[in-house]
Amino acid sequence: MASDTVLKAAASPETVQPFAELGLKVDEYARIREILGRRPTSSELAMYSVMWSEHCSYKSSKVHLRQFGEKAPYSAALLVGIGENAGVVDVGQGYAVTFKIESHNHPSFVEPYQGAATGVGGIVRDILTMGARPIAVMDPLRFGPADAPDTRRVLPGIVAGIGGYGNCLGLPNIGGEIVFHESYSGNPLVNALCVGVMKHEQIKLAKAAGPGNLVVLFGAKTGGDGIGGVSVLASETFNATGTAKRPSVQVGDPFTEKVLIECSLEIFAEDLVVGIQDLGGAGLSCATSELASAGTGGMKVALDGVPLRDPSLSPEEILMSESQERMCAIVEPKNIKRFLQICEKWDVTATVIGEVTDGDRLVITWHGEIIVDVPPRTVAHEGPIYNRPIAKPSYVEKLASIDIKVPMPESPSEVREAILKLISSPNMADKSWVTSQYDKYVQGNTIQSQPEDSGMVRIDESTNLGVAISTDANAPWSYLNPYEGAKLALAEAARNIATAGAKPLAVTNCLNFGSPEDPGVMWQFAETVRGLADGCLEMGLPVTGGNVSFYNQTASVSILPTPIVGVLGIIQDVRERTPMAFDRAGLQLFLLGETQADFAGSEWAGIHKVIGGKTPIADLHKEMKLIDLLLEGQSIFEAAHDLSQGGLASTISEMVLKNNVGAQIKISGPSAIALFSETPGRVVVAIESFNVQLLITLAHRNGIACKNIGVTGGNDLLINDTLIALPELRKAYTETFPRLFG
Amino acid sequence: MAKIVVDVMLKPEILDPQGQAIGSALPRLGFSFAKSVRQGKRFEIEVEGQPTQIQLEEIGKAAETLLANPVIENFSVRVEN
Amino acid sequence: MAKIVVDVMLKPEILDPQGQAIGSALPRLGFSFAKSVRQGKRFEIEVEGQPTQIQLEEIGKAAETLLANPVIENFSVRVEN
Amino acid sequence: MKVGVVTFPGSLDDRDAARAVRAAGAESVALWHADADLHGVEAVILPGGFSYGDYLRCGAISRFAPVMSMIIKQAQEGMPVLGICNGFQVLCESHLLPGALTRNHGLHFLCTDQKLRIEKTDTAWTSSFVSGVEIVIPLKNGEGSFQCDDETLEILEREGRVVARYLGDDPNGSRNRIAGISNARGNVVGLMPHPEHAIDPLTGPSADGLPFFTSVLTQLVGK
Ligand SMILES: Nc1ncnc2c1ncn2[C@@H]1O[C@H](COP(=O)(O)OP(=O)(O)O)[C@@H](O)[C@H]1O
Ligand SMILES: [Mg+2]
Repeated sequence: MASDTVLKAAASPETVQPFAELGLKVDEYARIREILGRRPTSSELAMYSVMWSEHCSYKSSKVHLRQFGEKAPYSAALLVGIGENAGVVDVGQGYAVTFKIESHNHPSFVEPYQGAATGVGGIVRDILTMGARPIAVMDPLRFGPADAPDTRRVLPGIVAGIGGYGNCLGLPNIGGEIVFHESYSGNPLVNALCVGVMKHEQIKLAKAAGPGNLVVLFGAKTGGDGIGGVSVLASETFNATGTAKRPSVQVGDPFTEKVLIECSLEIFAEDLVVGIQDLGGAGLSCATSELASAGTGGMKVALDGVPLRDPSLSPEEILMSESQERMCAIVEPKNIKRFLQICEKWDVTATVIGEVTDGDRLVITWHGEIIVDVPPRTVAHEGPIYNRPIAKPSYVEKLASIDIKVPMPESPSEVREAILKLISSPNMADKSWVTSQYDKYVQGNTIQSQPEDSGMVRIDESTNLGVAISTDANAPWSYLNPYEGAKLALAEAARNIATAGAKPLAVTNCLNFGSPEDPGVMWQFAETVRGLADGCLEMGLPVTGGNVSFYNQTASVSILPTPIVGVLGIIQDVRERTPMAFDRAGLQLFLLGETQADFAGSEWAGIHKVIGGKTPIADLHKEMKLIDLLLEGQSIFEAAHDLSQGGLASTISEMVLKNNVGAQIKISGPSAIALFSETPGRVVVAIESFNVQLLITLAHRNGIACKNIGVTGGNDLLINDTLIALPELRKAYTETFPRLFG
Repeated sequence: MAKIVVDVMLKPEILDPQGQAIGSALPRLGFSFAKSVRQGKRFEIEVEGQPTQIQLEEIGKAAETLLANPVIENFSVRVEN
Repeated sequence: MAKIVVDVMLKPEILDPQGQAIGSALPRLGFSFAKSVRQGKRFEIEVEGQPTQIQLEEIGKAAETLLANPVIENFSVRVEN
Repeated sequence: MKVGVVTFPGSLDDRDAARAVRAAGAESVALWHADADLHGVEAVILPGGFSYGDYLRCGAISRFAPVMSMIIKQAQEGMPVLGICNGFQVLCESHLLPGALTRNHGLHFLCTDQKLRIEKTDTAWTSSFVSGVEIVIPLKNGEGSFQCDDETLEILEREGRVVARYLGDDPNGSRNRIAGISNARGNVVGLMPHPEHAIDPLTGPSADGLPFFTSVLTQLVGK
């Protein structure tokens, strides 16, 4: 079939076009006609539709996300901020680190293994695109109830996909989260984070500058994968009967990506590109229009030069294809020979498909005929912006006013049973059934990984400089109070890296929500962004990038608002880090921070299906003081572990089980409050007896409550009169996942 | 005793990285005959006696739910002697 | 254009954990007919025209050196239409 | 003392192996899969990873890499060769070692700190160990189950060619819990677990892996 050209489009303004099927609204289509002064060609329509989808254009979130810029704290470390493929921060010694989280939720529900695998592949290419060597990945996950049949279908596949892809790339998996809640039934969340490192001078940007420079497509050949994936899979409400959408599944080829990484790094090392962009959502439509738009504006591409896996693809399909493992580079003509040589060495297909031109039009031809002629900014950066209606849902006040009642175990046998019940619950239980499927050792720089509070990797072997990252979200809190929930997630992530001795430096985030067309969801979203921006301003941490995933709902039920916050920090000498657990008897245990009766949204409430109450109010000033204390006192801490979901009971259980060294704990007041409350801003530390005075002084100086709660040693966990032998505790903690997932 | 064979192949439009890797290794080994290679799975299921029509249908259902992933794969069931 | 099929199965004496796992999953899904299940690989090689005897021999050699590992696997080659 | 570390497309642990070689006091030389000669190295390590994606069978395609023909020839003449994980698989596919590595019986990729017993210390790669010593080094693979026919197994056991055996819970269903074997001469060793990830307790579970690399140094110096 002859393709629709610009000439034809100009001559046939009345042609009816399927813009609605492609996800465009009537006024959006009208705007495209206005921009072009004619109807779009079918290829132009394809490009606009994918680029103006929620996933690519952030049309519902943009007005809110601006706050991250407007309220951004000054940070001397910020080298590249929001807007590029990933943010970059200075970590000293000439190194720059880039990191980002992205979601791949809907594809992972449709095809768990491939969806999760390609989620990892995509975020890794974002990091590579910045000029960095990817050095680690993390995977915050959310699932429906652990014993639900659909969870049993998706979880093993998702975990295998994350492992299958990341392991094959040689990227250590250094952390993540696995949380179960019924709101994720039929809509699991698969977020993937990647971190990479480079020298300052190696930073690359996605920008096509310099008329005459060549546009090179390299990596895998283009096939029919994921056509319409962006608009259909990511931006529309998913309904479970959508079999027709299944062909848009993409299959990942991690071997090709591994070779692409090494090939690109060799190209970067010889400084052979002036701009580079990965091909992710919206494929070539996105790469060409973004590169051109960020550059001088002009670009010419011969689409028939694109190497195809499936020769029957139409130009529209080639523009929309989301075939994985592809990159697009802008190369000066004098460097092209060397560029292609390196690609040949790695057996990577590379093709010059166009060049940067004067002017400000992106012109795409198909066998000599012009099929696209657009101002690239209108495709890539000037999409529609919506100020969606916002309304505070009625549940918020209703739930906040409930005076919740949770079971309050008191006798030793009740307390014992309660602890075993808590730590064997799927959210609290040992996750090594999952994490043992991930390579944590590859690259030889992993200092900490699961089950530590944060992941930590060494970035320089001679100086022992390292970075730590933690990702956190507490969706039950965000549901009750999204503003505080976001701040509390930020505080928790920052605390989780400070316990190890790393200084928080920068933030990334992945905001997983229901439909933006629901004013209640939009309120949750707006409050979340406001909370996170306020929190980051107060803590002096810039948001360097992130991702928004809307339409996470099954039928009309939205997921709990789930803002995953990732905090990255620096540690000057990884040899000095503080582990989460003590390895010997005779140490003194202290609880830093105060404990209130905070049961709203807690695990203890969740286990008993108790919903409602008021979340804690984040005190970020205090959190920062706690972080100061953790960093100042680092040399005296033999172990430090934060308190979050599951409270002290969970924290102390994890500490004694890690190295099989018991503890004797004294608590006062109601046992349930001491053990299960989730008041933020708390950490358990272990120190030598001779450092007690020093700790008390430091804590006092920082205004942090500090209380001796016991000593380490023995083969049991003894809490007042409640005794649990370590083997029994271990059994409860470790049996859950193998029992559920085989 | 009969053997039921279930062949499972990736759908033609789905990328087959395995077949691709083999396809590009063959010429390096001096074999130049292949236009394309695709790799799939073969299951051999042994059953007592000649399988009944009902059994074959059951196997078809098992293939669809367990042996193959209909999202990305096609399969075929046959009796082999 | 013809399709040459190479089937590769683990030798009977070699442990096949995947086949076993499927064999034990089947009854749990309500399928109780299988006496044993083994999982192998199937390669589909497309060649131009009808394959010659020489080509078939070459494919046999490729199967023996690359597609199968004779230490643990048996294979068979046939033309399918 | 020069020890070569081969990089195939898809190799992952090549830098780690090189680091371990340096930590043992030798010079590491990067060998590329397409190299036709061995750049004067006196021993070779085939590292872990997923060479060519391991899509067909682990190690099946790498065996045909140009660099392998020299390695196979020199190994037959006595040059020390250590294959770790994917490298072990390549050695089996190359018929420098008997048997094959197949899917773990648990059907998952497994990354764990594995306890082993070193049973053979008269190889090029284990002479620094005391026979019977128990060590802990990472094990990480999806296809690490060592399989061979009964006759081969009998020969391996009778000739004392089992270099290391898994202790504790069976990680993968290997015959006789075999974690590593050598050829008859003792210069070629294949090992499923990863000694190169255990040269410093900072980044691994122990430093128990280092003697593999010092062993070959001693062997080469004493030659
Ligand atoms: N999907 C996962 N991938 C990798 N590591 C994980 C995953 N889920 C949990 N972890 C790790 O398990 C440990 C405990 O997780 P979690 O209970 O969420 O920690 P915390 O309470 O400190 O936030 C952390 O080290 C975390 O990184
Ligand atoms: Mg935490």
